[in-house]
Amino acid sequence: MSESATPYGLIAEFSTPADAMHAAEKIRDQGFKRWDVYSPYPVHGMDKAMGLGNSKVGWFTFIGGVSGYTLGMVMIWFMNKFDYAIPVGGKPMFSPFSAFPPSYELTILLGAFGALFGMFIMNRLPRLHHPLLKHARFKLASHDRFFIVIECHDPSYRGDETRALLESLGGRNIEVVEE
Amino acid sequence: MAESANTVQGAPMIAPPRELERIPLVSNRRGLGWLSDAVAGISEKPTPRWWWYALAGSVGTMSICFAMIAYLMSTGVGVWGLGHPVMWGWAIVNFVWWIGIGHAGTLISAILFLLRQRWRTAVNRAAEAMTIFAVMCAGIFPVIHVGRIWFAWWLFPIPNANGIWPQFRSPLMWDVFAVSTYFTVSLLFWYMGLIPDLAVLRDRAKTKLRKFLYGLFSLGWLGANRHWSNYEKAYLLLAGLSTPLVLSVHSIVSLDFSVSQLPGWHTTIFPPYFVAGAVFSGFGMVLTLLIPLRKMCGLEDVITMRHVDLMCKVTLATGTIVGYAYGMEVFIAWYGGNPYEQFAFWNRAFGPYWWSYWIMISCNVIFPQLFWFRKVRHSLKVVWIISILVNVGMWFERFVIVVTSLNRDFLPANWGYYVPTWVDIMTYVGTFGLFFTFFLLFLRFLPIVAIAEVKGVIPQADPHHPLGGAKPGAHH
Amino acid sequence: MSDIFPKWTNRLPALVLTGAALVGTAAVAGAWYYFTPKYSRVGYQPIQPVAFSHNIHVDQLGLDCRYCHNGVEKAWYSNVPSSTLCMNCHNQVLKEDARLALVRESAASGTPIPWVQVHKVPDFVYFNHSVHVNRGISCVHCHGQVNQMDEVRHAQPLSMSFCLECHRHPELKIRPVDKVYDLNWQAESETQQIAEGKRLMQEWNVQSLDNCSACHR
Amino acid sequence: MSSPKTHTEAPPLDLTRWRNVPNLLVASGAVLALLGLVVNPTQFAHSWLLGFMFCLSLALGALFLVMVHHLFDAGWSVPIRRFCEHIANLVFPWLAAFFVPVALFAPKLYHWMQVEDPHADHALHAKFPLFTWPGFYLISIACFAVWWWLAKNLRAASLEQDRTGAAACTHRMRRYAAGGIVLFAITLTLAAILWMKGMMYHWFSTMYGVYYFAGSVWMTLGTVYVITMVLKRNGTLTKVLHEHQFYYIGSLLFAFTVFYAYIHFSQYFIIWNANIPEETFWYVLREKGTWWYVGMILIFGHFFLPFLALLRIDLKLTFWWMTPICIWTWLMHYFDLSFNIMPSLHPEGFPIWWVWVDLGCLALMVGLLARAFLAAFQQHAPYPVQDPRLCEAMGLLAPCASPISGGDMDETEELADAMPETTGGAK
Repeated sequence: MSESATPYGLIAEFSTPADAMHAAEKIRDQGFKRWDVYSPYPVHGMDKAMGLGNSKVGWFTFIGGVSGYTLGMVMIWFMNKFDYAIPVGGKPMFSPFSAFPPSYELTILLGAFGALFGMFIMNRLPRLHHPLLKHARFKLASHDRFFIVIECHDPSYRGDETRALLESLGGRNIEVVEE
Repeated sequence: MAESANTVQGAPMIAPPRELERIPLVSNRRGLGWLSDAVAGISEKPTPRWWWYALAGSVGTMSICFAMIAYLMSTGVGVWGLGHPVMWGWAIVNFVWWIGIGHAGTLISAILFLLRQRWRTAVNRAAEAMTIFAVMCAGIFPVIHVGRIWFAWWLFPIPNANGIWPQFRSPLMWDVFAVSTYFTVSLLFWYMGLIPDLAVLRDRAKTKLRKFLYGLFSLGWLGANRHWSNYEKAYLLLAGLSTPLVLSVHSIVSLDFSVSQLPGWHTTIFPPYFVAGAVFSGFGMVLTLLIPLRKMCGLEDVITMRHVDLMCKVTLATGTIVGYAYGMEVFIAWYGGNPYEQFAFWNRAFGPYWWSYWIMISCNVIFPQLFWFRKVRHSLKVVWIISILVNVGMWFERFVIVVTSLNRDFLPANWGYYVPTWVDIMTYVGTFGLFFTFFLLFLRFLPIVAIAEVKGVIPQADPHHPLGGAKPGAHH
Repeated sequence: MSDIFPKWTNRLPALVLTGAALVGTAAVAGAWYYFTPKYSRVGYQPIQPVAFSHNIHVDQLGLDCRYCHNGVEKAWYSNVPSSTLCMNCHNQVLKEDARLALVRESAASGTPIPWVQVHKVPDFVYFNHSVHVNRGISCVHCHGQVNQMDEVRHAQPLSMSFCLECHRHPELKIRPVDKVYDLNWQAESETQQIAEGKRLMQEWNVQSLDNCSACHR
Repeated sequence: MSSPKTHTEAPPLDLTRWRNVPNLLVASGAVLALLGLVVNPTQFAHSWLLGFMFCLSLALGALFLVMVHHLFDAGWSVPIRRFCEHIANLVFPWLAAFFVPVALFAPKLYHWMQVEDPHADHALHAKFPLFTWPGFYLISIACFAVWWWLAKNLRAASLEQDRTGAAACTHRMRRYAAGGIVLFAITLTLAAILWMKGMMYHWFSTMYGVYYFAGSVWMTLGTVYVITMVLKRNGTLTKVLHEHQFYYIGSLLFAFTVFYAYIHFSQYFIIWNANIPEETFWYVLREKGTWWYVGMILIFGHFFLPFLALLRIDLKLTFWWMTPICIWTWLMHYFDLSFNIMPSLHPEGFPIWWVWVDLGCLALMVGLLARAFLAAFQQHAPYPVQDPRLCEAMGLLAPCASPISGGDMDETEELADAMPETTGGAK
């Protein structure tokens, strides 16, 4: 880490999920926007403590699912009735019944793509390089520790004042993480 | 804590007596850090010797599979025992069997998630891996049975020189969509679950190569709560999508048989019966794999006797449902009064393949009934033996359905007796090599227990629990 | 702690996606073009044991197709003539020519000339020449302008979609029976071809067959 | 789960206004049913069977819920178990009594009883001796005996636990449930075949028992939701109920919405695709006349509508949203049973002119059952007061005191300032 590096944010460490959650509630109430809680597993109730709304990933899935079903039905209608009708077994060329199983599978397939890639898009992943990954103690975030990081870009960020806030909330090992 | 609050909101509060106490999901009071150490340690410690022996054996067996496929491709499907009147033999039996095995993984990862069964966390990763590898083994058979394998891509709705499209009224086309979707979605689900755990391995990595590979595949996961929020939503959605998917896959496989008019195949209970059978055989395989695994990898505190006990109960329930379906088939064959149907079922039980029918009945319906007894569920040896019997029984179920329905046609002149050739047998044996090769690689290089998920279900994880740091009285 | 990825790696997803899209498109387009008979069959032009030129025999000398392929109107199979048929003329014409040595030898010994087969339909396709030529489908539609070829060349893909193209719209190809062997013949205009084709279909009761058992029986 | 949302703030529901509803139902139902009996006995028999099968659905569904509660060692469903036990116990003597008209009018309902020479009709001959008078009545009696035995013993053990709180009662109930679930599957299948499928005895489907089961449990779950909600709002169960009971009942309702659709779609689809006349006639009949519209109502009303309505998690906890859906399940299950029963009498279409007889019979039975249920409910504790799983159901699990143990990278010693419980006194 060079001396001239620009600061990224202020990191504070917590030992228990409850401490991190109480701290998050306070930080939320202070009106911070660009900050996050880092934990080894999803902490139940943390979304509320951070003031996060419902995740938008569902919309990606919904659009994926609807387009999958439509694609399936239209494809089968086009292939087996419109473009090249094959008479088999006395069955109608197109029936919503026999077209249902493949369309159903496509609904699920594209819905699943929507869920996974929607999650990636919402989370801006993959992102292999990140200032936090260079921070020595941050590796504990995947182990048993809870961290709160307030970014310097946050409009409410006030250097020492913010540090004092984190300290008062029980954060330890408070440090500045550099870009 | 319980004694301090004998009444809550005016209602009497009784702590359960000792015999009815819930056993903790992670025993020996293990904590967050211990879980990382225990699970990640498996892939960090030097490779145990047994792993090399097992891998050598599996790769050897797998090469048999590829040799058999090469022989089949170069010579033709005549090397199999198929022939008039049994035109569907081991290939379809093995396909249905392997794909059924996969169903337990999805049941654990998706359905039990939706049902808020928190014990799933200890076993879901290994079970999902089993699903993926089993579906790979399953996928081999329909592809190679088409004869001219290089044209297998015609199964997909891609424009080709023939100017013709796949015929979507055929259940075999539905299979193509169901199985390929199943494989893709299972893989996505599995990988998404792996991301936070790969980040654990990345953060613990000592060598540059490990840092690079785990870093690459964990995609820069930080464990930020904003990420977890989207992640959990996506996980829920994938679970919600996988549940109807897993039901549909084996239902569609069952439609291969039941939409036909053949006595013994055409029966309306097939879809739920196949799904129950698939879950049944899948749990058989999960138990077969996990009972030795928990010991070899030192995971007895994570995959506890409670988990084994619960999986035995699922096996018992699905086995009994399968038994109900067998009963209904025979009953309706009698009730319907169709002489062909009646003959088909008589032939199953007392015809030339009577032995396969009775193996099926005893392994699938009778032996699992032992799981009613707690003593049996808590004896690992007995559970393990029954789990293998379940696998055997379910293989014979498919054999019974396929072969006994075909070997006696409507005219005695069309009767025959099907015998597999050595190529049939060795191809099937070879798929075990494929399965175990992948499974061993998985054991060695990936976190075999969902670390983040198990962390989430221990008492320390709950911020409202004293162990999670909550102050008494501060209730949310 | 994984700081081994430099900052530029954050652009990787975009790069990988773009790359994958390009490679994917190229692969699909390539397979679509190179793996179909339009590429893999058309243009096949083996060296034949005897340098027989259709151009000389048909266009210059005016032989009718049926002089040599005399079974085409009567059988499912359009035969390759035996070498004795060649000798009908060549025992007079170019009787000492070195290029015809193999023909003479074959005619004398009865061993057929090892012609290399150019056009081939798969085993599971039933194709009947007589049905086609007697109902106004010309040789040229499947074999191209053989009358202009010195060495026979695979001119059309003969894939299933190629067959289907005509089976779905026979009126675009069907012609009067006396023009079937006139490989240079063309209707005066497209509208006339269609009108005439429709009339002939009506007259001969030609159906537009594209069910499976029309060809796979 | 955090504490319940808002509903507790409202004043307790006053149910006194509704106390006469069962009596009104009985009175009006009796008048209509009697009138129906006089005007058209055959119609009365069918309407009665329809009402009977509807009420039976509820009792068997409740019995099933009680048994799976024990089999799965569930915790959350303790508070709702008691009233389910009461509903299951309606099977005897009440539903058994309601079966008497079915038994008396059986020849009008089941055409096979009127076939002169049963051995001349192959479909009937094949079913010998099941489809004979003794076979019919003996199996009917056996079904009621099994249900009665199960429901009675399960409730008896549960009531005993109210007094003693003994874990032995839990084990006893589990044993009844274990054997009971097998007997239940067999008897329910036989009942569905004998009393409903037997109306068109030429037809057969291996799925039929599961089909009746799926619809029954679906409707029962809707009913259970309503009852739980009422008992929460009038204060009876307020202190033991939590948010998650409503969530789980709603989820199960959703699951059974899908399960029923899956079962019915599979049955229809397999028959449709195989296209064998001896099976298709059953559905062909149901695609003619106004039955077609009933079929459409089932597709959209029994599946799509509740499916979409129950998709969102938060709405499963919203009473004003769930109440109409639960009431809708009654309507749809009624249509479903009508779709099964009535075409044998009215092949031309849904008998809209005779709906008053249906409703009369149904009202009479429901009124009597409601009275019986309320009497039983008031006689005993409203929930299993001494059940060992009760505190778990209330979301008040006694936490096990275990330390956060160490590992290579564990730095939990730093928790020195934490409470002694946190470290379990280990360090």
